[in-house]
Amino acid sequence: MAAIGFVSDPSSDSSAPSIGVLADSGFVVELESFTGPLDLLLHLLGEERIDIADIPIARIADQFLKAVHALGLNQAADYLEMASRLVRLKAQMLLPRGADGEEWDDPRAELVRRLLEYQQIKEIAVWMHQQADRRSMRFARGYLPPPPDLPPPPLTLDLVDLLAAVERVIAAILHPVMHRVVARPLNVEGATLRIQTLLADRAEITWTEAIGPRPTIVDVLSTLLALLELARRGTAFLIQTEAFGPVVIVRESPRPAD
Amino acid sequence: MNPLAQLIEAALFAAPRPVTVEELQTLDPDVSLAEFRQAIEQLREHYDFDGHGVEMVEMAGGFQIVTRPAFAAAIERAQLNQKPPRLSAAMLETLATIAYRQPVGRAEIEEIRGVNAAGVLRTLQERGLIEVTGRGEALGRPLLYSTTPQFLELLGLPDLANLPRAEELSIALQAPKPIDDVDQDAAAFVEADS
Amino acid sequence: MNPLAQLIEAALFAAPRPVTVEELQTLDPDVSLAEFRQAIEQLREHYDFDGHGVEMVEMAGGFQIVTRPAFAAAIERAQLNQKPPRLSAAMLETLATIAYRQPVGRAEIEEIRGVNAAGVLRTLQERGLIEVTGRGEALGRPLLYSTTPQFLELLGLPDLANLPRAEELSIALQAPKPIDDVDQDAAAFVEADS
Repeated sequence: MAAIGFVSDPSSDSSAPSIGVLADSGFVVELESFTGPLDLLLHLLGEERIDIADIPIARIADQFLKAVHALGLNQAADYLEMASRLVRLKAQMLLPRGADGEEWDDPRAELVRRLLEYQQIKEIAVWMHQQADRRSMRFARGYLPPPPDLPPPPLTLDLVDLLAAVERVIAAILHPVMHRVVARPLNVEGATLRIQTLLADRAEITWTEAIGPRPTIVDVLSTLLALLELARRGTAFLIQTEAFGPVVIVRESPRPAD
Repeated sequence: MNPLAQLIEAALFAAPRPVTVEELQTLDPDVSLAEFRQAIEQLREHYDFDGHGVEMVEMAGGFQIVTRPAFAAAIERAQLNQKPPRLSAAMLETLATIAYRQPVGRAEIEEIRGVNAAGVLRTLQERGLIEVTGRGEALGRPLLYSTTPQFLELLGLPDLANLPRAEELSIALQAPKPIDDVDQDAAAFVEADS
Repeated sequence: MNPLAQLIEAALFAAPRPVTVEELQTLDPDVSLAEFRQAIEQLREHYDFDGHGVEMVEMAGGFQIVTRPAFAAAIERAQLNQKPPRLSAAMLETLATIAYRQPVGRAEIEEIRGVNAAGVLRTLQERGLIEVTGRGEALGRPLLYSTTPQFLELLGLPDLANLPRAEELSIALQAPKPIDDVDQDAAAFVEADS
């Protein structure tokens, strides 16, 4: 047993990390080996047989970042948050510890507390897993007689329960409404096409011409992105002659091949 | 009881249907069918002579352990073989949504609660708490659900108008806005801004 | 077996879940709770001493007859019943957090586990292992979750007091202590474990 009493993942029989990745988006959707950043951190500490109360933050931070990269977790917010926390801790550990004899607040204390707490959760989870396994060896009666054709048993329903349920439903819907994203994609391709068409006719157009007549906010954003992309590619130049002056879009000088 | 009778007892208890002797033999292929039949008889006799509340019956070509008819009436009266009558959180939340938004279609309920509602709606219907009271105008003319008089009776309310904070809550319980509405807002925003 | 034990046996056989002594008493209100408890014990002993394939267990606040573990493998092999699907590590950790902190809000669960818990909470709720039992005082009045009787049934525990006691485990599940204490406990824990 490692010095920190690391417990292995109860549900995973394989020891090799296996990662489920949603192919097209690159987002990690499921990690079978680690249930979170604290789990990964405990694993690293366990491998190195590190005393949890005295974590060499610099080394562990580097290993954590490496592991996050190796496991393809670069896009998992929970892991990134822990990574940045470790990097911050690493920096704090480098600060001078004040005059000798003075009290020193160990910046690692909070992390240690969380790790110990989480370790306990894992310990209980393992116990619960074994308990459920033992329980599953006992079958309840498989055949259950159909309920008798009697008047149904009295339901218990009261207004307090109902109102509590209303509150729960409202609480659940408020959130998504407030953060609702307008699902209307920007049409950057269309804007690019429109600008290129204009520039094919004339060497120079104005911003107002580029966004077109009666633009919506979506048109404005699409055009802006299209222009930036064209400028990046060097297909068009954006020129502003004075501060807050109108932006002029200029066609790149025709290439010899054209 | 001998080990084979014990095994048979456990297997018949756990099985969801009558089990044939041939199926029972797969429990232990080294034991002959005759031995299985003998052990079944032994188990049956044990139940009878020892005065158990259950007995062995042969039905649909197989064996099954069932409660003795003498106790059926008492158990039915106590309704121990029914699921607990308490409404689950999902049922309560669905019922609450319908109570304040009725008549309301399944799609809107699912939109509000964020989960599939088919199973819960069926249960609530079986329980007599909701009923279909019409069809909506939307595509596919969806069924619309309302609460029943029995629902009011359970709450001890004379009518729906007596539901607490009816107006306030029916507004609060609206489904998240459909995309079209949001877009209109966006258009208004652009106009106001230009 | 006496008539009361027979009645109890029949009732427990017929019930789809653990039955409490109070529910059993509705079978015969003239009989005291103490007499029911005595008869349950008698039935339990009968199963044990007579060598039955089933046994009496106490879980989720009630009593249930279940098959003995020794026969599980044979019953599964014969495809007469099967074990429930195992819970994932994420589900177990979330359940462990809720079991000890209940009622507890999502933010606290996420703080302890270090990951977003929305999906797992929904799954656990749909499987009937947790339920919303109130709202917290914090900003936004967050929903608070607790475990259900089905959770106890899943683990085969009579009640929540049968979970390993927090002090047996360590500091972790008690209120946060001053850092100095934590460090001392941590040191003791590490020593004991190594």
